[in-house]
Amino acid sequence: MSDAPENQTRGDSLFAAPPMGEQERMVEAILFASAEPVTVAELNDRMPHGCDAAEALVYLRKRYEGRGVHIVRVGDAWAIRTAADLGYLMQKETVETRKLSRAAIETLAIIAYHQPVTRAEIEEIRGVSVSRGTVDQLLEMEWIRFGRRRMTPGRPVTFVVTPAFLDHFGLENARDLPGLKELRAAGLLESRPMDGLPLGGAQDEDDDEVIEGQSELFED
Amino acid sequence: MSDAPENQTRGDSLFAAPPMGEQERMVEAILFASAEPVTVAELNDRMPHGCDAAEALVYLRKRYEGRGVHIVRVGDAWAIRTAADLGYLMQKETVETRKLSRAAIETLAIIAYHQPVTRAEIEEIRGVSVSRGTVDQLLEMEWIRFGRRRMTPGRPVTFVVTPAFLDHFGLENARDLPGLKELRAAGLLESRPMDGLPLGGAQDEDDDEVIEGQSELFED
Amino acid sequence: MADLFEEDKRNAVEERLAAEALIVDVDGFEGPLDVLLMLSRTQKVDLRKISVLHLAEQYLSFVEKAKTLRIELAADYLVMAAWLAFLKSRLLLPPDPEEEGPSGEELAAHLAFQLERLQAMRDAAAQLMARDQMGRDFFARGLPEDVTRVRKVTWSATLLDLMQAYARIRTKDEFRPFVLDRDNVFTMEQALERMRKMVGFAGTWTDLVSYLPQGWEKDPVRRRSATAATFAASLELAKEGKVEIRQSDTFAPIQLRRRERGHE
Repeated sequence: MSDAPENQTRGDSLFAAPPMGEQERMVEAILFASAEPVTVAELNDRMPHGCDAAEALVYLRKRYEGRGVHIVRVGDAWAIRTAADLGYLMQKETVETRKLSRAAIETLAIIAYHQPVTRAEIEEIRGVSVSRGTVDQLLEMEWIRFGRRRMTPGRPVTFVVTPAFLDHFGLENARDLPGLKELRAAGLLESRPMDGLPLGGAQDEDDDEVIEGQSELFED
Repeated sequence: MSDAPENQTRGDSLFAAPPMGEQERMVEAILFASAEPVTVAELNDRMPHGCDAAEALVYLRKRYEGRGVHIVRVGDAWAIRTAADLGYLMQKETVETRKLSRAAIETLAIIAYHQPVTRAEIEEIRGVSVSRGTVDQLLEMEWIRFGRRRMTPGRPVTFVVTPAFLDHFGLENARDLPGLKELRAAGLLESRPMDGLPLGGAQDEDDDEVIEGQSELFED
Repeated sequence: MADLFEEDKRNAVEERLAAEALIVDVDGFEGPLDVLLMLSRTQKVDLRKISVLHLAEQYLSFVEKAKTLRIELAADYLVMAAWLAFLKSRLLLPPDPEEEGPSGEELAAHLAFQLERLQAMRDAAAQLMARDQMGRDFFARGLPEDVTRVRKVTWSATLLDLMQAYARIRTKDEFRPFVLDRDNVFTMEQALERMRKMVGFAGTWTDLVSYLPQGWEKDPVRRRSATAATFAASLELAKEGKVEIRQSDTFAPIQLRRRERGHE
């Protein structure tokens, strides 16, 4: 250690400094309890006269090498921090399963049955406008993605379903989706009459949806 | 290390648990990161599958013996706290605790030593009625909480001390209260009701509780 | 000997100070039991060996002194005084075998127990407060790292949900006849009106198609609608006896002509 002369000069002072092991304990306790990083000057200030916080820090730092926490330098101050490789322990993952909203599932169904389909077409079919959040959510879930642009005025983007979508619903292909006839045969079209009122509307969370005229999209 | 057979059994599980040294680091990181005590269950929950936090704690505790910070037990949870002999270095961190009245301190001690204890019992011991403010203050500090109702006429509530109380006074356990054994041996933790004594505030309280034998909370 | 004397003297001083203190400072006491405990300390014996009789006398004189100093004592101090006077008489008089309830000795023993227990709790409280305390002697982590809660939401939807959603939309479509696009519909009323004007000129068999309105022949949707309306209108006219209709074969062109009244 090259600090021997240093110690000697300090040895001249009236009170002998505590042993280095003690000083290390002190630095450890102060760094632990402090709400913010502590500078060497402050450490020396708080420790008994004659202590050498900088040297104690060297030992303490070595002691924590490879441990779950490290002594790290933050600017010109020091702090105890979690070892970077254990950062994942500081996260608590809670998995929540939520039911997809009606607007989202309808939009998804339209994309699946009519892909590639533009937003305007989805809105025409649903009879209500599609909120940005709904499309974003489906994109984020990676159940839909952008398809080719439609070669019509405005070159609107289209949406198509993804392999992740097919995977989730156990489909090999979007064409495997049951057709209207099968839906009817399965009793899925036996819904009650609508009195001309849109079914969705009220429960949809995108409440600003505008009801629009129905088009002839199903004449394919 | 005597944990070899333990590790072997654990090796049978589908996923091999990380080596004990790693587990120790994990526990270290989690305890360092938390100001509150962390239960073994929560540790195991946050650590990878197959870890044994309880065992890792044994090693970690030993590692920090004599250091500036210690691994301490608080009820069924664990925490890192600075060594008490270094408290003088922490003037900056010292929190001014609200000065507790003599009544509050006595009431707290009675609850700690006699728990679960009803208000009438506290009053019988102190010979005066317990003011609402005193109980409220202790509840607010989270040093006491309501325990189970006593299965006696009127079903009075009882009070017990909390883990925060244990943490504050550096107690592993309510059984570690100073002098508890001696007090019990001397019969001073018993309730010995006797009619005709003009003591206790029970009569001026709404709950004219029947004082009965102390339950054996500390016998577990 | 000298020590004993010294101690007695000191005790006397302490006792006097204590007595003064309690009289001057009666509000500082937490009830009669607190006073009794304080007084019992002047007996300088183990609380287990305390003379309850003597204690009762001490207490009664305390109350007397308080009265002479016109210190208002709370009711429970007076209740205690009355009870201790009763206890004193019990302890002094031989036990009455007729008397029910606990004996004087039992009551005295219980009072002594209560004093001892209160003292024990005070000692325990003092020991507790003398312990190292968090935030004063030892400290928790000053810079805790929050556990970030990563909330992972998985959205659930089944194939059935998907199909039902689609079915719902399609059903909605089927039940919306009232908002049909009128531009592409040629109603029977329109056809009838048009044909009434035209049949007067149809002396010979003419194809029904030639009665379709202008601009409705090309677009299949419009054509279908116009054809159906015109056909329905011609049936209506036939019913009225205005026209005759014929079709030579299945799917052959439908022809019509004006019905001459005189032919009948």
